[in-house]
Amino acid sequence: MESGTVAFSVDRDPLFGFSREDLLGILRRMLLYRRFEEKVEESYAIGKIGGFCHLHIGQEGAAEGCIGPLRADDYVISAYREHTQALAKGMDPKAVMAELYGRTGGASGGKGGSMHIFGADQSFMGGHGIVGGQVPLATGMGWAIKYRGEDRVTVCFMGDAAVNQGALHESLNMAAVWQLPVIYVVENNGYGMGTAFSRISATEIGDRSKAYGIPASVVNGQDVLATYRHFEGLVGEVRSGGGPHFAEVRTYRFRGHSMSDPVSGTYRSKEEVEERTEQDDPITILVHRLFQAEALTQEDLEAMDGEVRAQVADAVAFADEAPLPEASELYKHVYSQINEHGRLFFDGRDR
Amino acid sequence: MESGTVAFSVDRDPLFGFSREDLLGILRRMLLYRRFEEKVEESYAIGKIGGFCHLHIGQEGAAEGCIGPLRADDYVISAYREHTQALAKGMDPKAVMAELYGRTGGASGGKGGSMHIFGADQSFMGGHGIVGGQVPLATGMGWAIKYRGEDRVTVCFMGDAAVNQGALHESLNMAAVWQLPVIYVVENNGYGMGTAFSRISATEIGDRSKAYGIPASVVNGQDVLATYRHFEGLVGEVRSGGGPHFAEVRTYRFRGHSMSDPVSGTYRSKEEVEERTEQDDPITILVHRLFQAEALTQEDLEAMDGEVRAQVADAVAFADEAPLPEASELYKHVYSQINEHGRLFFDGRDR
Amino acid sequence: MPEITYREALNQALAEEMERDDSVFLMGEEVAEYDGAYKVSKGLLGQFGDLRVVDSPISELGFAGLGVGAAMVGLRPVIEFMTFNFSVLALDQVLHSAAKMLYMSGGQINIPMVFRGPTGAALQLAAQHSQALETWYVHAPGIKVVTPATPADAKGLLKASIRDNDPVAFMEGELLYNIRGEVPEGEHVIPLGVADLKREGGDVSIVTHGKMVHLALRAAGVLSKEGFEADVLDLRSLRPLDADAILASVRKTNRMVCLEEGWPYSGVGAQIAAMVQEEAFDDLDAPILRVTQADVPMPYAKNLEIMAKPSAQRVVDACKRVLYR
Amino acid sequence: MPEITYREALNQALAEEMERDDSVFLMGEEVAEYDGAYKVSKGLLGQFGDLRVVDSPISELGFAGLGVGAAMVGLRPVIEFMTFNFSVLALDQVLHSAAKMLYMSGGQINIPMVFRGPTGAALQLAAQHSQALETWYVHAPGIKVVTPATPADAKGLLKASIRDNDPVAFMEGELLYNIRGEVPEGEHVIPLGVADLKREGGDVSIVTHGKMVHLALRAAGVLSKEGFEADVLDLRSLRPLDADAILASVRKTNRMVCLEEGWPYSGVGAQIAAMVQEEAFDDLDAPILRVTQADVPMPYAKNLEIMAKPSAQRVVDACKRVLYR
Ligand SMILES: Cc1ncc(C[n+]2csc(CCOP(=O)(O)OP(=O)(O)O)c2C)c(N)n1
Ligand SMILES: Cc1ncc(C[n+]2csc(CCOP(=O)(O)OP(=O)(O)O)c2C)c(N)n1
Ligand SMILES: [Mg+2]
Ligand SMILES: [Mg+2]
Repeated sequence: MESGTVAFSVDRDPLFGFSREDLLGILRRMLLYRRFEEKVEESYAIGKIGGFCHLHIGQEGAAEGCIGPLRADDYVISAYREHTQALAKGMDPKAVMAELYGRTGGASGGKGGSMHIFGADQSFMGGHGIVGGQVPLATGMGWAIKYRGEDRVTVCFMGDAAVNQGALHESLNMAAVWQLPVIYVVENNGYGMGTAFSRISATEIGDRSKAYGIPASVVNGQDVLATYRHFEGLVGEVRSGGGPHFAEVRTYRFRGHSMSDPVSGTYRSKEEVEERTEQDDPITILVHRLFQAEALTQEDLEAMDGEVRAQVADAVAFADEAPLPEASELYKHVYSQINEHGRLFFDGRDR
Repeated sequence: MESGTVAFSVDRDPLFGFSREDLLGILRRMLLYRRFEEKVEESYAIGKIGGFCHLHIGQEGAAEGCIGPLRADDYVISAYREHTQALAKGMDPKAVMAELYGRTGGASGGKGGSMHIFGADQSFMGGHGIVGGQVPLATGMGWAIKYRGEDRVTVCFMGDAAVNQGALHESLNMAAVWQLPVIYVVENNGYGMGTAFSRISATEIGDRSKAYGIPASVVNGQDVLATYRHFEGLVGEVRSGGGPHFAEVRTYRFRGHSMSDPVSGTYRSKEEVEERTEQDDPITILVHRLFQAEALTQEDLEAMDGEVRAQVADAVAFADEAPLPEASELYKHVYSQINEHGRLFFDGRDR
Repeated sequence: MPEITYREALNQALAEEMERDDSVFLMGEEVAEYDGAYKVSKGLLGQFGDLRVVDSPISELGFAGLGVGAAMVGLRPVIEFMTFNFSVLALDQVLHSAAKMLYMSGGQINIPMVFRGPTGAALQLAAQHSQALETWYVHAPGIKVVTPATPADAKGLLKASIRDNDPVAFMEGELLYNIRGEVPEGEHVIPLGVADLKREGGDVSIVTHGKMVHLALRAAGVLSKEGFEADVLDLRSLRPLDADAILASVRKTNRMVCLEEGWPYSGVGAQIAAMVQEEAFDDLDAPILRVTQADVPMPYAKNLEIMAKPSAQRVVDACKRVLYR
Repeated sequence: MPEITYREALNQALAEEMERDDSVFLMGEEVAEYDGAYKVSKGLLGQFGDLRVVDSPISELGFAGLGVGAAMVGLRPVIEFMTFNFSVLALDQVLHSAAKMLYMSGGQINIPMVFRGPTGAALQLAAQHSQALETWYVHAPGIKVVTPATPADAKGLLKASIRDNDPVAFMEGELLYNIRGEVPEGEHVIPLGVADLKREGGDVSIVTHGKMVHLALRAAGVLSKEGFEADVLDLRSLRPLDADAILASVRKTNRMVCLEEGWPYSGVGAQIAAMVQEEAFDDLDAPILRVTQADVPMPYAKNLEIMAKPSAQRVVDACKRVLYR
């Protein structure tokens, strides 16, 4: 994919040549992400989930479109808005929901919570809470792939505001020098918390990688099919030794920055949010295309939605019934190797 | 100055329209920088100067060419290879030499040493030892200029290897967003210690500022007159509200990275150094031009050199005779305000 | 005296000092249009404009360093870290620039600035967002560290910190922003280095700072019911440290418990215990005990988090142990 | 047993472990073509090639994080900081990624890596290049901290650190690289957490680590001439910490002096003093004293630097004070 190439869904075929089966698979997963996080909202409201909780609602096209084309052994790493990306990488909704509930059976044993979902078996290398902190980590995974001569790919998600962290630049330089198989994905939802990107940057997202000669591209993340095809291309090139890529995925956050923040406010108007939610919902857009192509009926949709809701209900039930972590968990996993000699813990408490 | 414009000395007039008086002034200062650091070498060899000591020999054109066009109240800040820049900004050779000797009367009272020469009265805001650390500081001085509505300019020197520090990128972004009056100068001597720039960067220096839409330029620092004229232009534009600029000054280090490093070695050949020293000495280049234009005779040169050597000898004598700092200095300047209440020092020693 | 929140007290201090001195400005993420992630800077943008209340990009190292550079030429920046956890990215500028500038320059260039924001844990924010990093700031000479526990102290100490001519790390607490208390209007400045005996006891000394002061008071209440009266000494600033007040309390009670939110290894309590055993060895009737966070990264799960944090019960138990009960 | 330098001992450990395990690689500034700023990696590029001995750009945060990421997927990186002073730029990746990854992931992802390089002061390098930052690393649970003082310990502890499955901060000393000592060839692994009684005394315990061990031995020599025999306990690793060895020595001598190169406030000695007074209160016949760097940024001037550093004389004086002589 050439630098700067823009791949909006101007494709002649609105279904981008996907088979009906593939299309329904994509739709089903998109519905899962949406219903899953709608339940998360409810559970948060009644105090079953705590801490900072950042919803991906409205941005699901980025998760499905960028991760769908990956192999099971490709690495994905993200920031703290990662629930749906974890699901897209194949993690069990039960494990993710239980993690949000802070229970045994949670993906990270209840120790990580919303911002730290990990699924090593699915090569989902975590949700990370320090803005930009996951970027050098992704670069290291890319290094490991090169070091071992594997043909894996690493996809690193970050938000638009993360591009102003020095960590990104140090990483892009190293990825360029060593030609690492990493796709740096900027989910550009227009805002870092309450700050519009244009207020804290003099240039466009894609300009950032020019400094390192890393090709950049832009795709409309609200069009999951376009995004999917675009990433199929990128992943192929990077897997075959094309070196790093910097991909901007244009999207929009339908909810507040986190559960404790208002959906709209001083930084974006109620009208703006309503309009975008109305016109730019990646699921609605996909559904309409399928309707028009008569690849889907209202009945199919309702049936599918019912199944997905049931799946999410199971996840909630599982999480709800899962016990809290044992007290003995407190000191477990601080170190993976408790040295035979010497003291590792200094709080003088019993363990 | 347009982005990417290269201003090598292709100017028709080899003297760039400077008056004889100006030319002799430039030559005299260039000689001062050279003779000063040659003495520093000697003093280091006999143990009068200690610690890390990085010589600027071979790069003097950058100091004179970039700082010459500045006003006394313009800010200059640099890294640890800053002796000649301090002199160029008007600091007294006695104070700089005494600082290198770690004596009373030294610019920083003997507490800073070679890497930390400060001259607040000359708006020379210091030598700084953390690669890239001075860059956010310079950005802050630019911010202060804007904040106060002054027409000063800040010049920030860094080495080529410093452009891979995240601090530079965070700074360039802020300087671009807020249009700060800062000229970021990369003294590109081709190596960061023993690492050739091309080995740790996939692009050219000037590409770095593209990410922020900051204009970049390149000038040959071994041609002090071209560099001087180039910076006259830049300083004028930045002072008149043109916003930040990213200037690469191509130069070469005639000595080792620091006094403890070999001049040549695995990373650059003896031949390379000899050839560059032979052909690219900014002082030799200037002298030849003056000879050719008959603006200088061998006698003039020798007379001037004698005066400069005498001036440096005075500086050495001053430093040599200056007493070591009083013991009472140890706890002075840790805090500028010793609070009336409470304990600030915890070593239990008498002060 | 009007009763206001800790948040409002900080806001008052900022507004008053910016009113008083044109060289004071506030910069940080979300401080302007958003009124601050925790609304501490509410209304300041409107009052002072966007040159003095500035939204920064997410570039902690960059804007902290920008603040130091501005301070080098005489401005008095207040740099807000959304939380001190993120300040770890900026420590190079805090430690290598702000804390050493005056010394390296032989006294030429002082750094009159404040780094402020919440430190420590809130509720279920997990490992990366729940750290009390006082030790990292107080360890290095050249910085001052202030940790207000009440609205009145928040206002008085922030005003003093902004007026101080050296870099100050001003550490607040997310869980403190909503607490209410009486705060003097206008000129209310509390000098750094003066501890406050928040409760007068006599049987045992609980020495603490910041958020933990309230936990200590709760513990003291429990102890009181059981017949033991505790001194609760709020250090208020860790550097300068009111060593005299600490020693006076321990000379009276001969027993001390150090309580802090952070980790134990080389924590603030370690310093105080080491200092007191050295300077009041013969006054101690029992070893000095410390209550800290469990020596683990903060877990997310509610029950584990509660176990990890210092509790009033642990303070009570520690006090009884030094009282040999 | 061959006598080699501390530098050569580290080089041996690196070469042997890289030979032993393909997943071990070394990355840092100047480590490859230049053989390392302090020549610790001499010859390794030729022996192992540029995929396993890698020159990095000057991007501490970036390459430290790259190492953590590589460790997340099973490699065993050795990341060299040219000096630990520069690691301050990388602390976010050390503290927030390396130290917390295993815990945040509920035990799924451990970080088997080593961060190494010199810590502390050399000669006249001034404020930004002369810091002993042990406190910053040892304060946070999740990391281990190792500080070898001799060539034999350097080799044995580095091999153990590379084989350890958790992140290890391995802190060397620029002034130690040239010291010589007997070092066993081949498989010589010293488990972490075992202190070494470098000198057996009995009158007073000097507890220290790293470079300061040599200063302690010098002080012990002076004391011996005056009739006092000191235990010199070299902790070797600060986390895990051999608390038993510390307590055993102090139970024998009933007097302790903590010596460290760094600053006092919440230093390593503060932790040890606090721990010992708590766990061996009745064994102490005198307060525990600490000898540290003067509580100032390091000055450049030769005379001031000498005053700022801990000296054998200060150790001798402290020992005499706890001996009431
Ligand atoms: C280093 C750091 N600074 C600040 C924060 C607080 N914070 C969390 S998310 C966020 C905004 C990030 O916006 P963006 O990168 O666009 O991602 P989005 O939330 O839009 O998905 C901020 C400032 C943080 N977590 N880490
Ligand atoms: C953050 C940091 N990392 C490493 C060092 C060690 N160091 C000092 S100078 C230097 C090379 C810098 O090269 P360059 O920026 O090109 O400047 P030059 O020395 O060529 O003038 C290095 C790696 C340092 N001082 N700071
Ligand atoms: Mg965003
Ligand atoms: Mg260079």
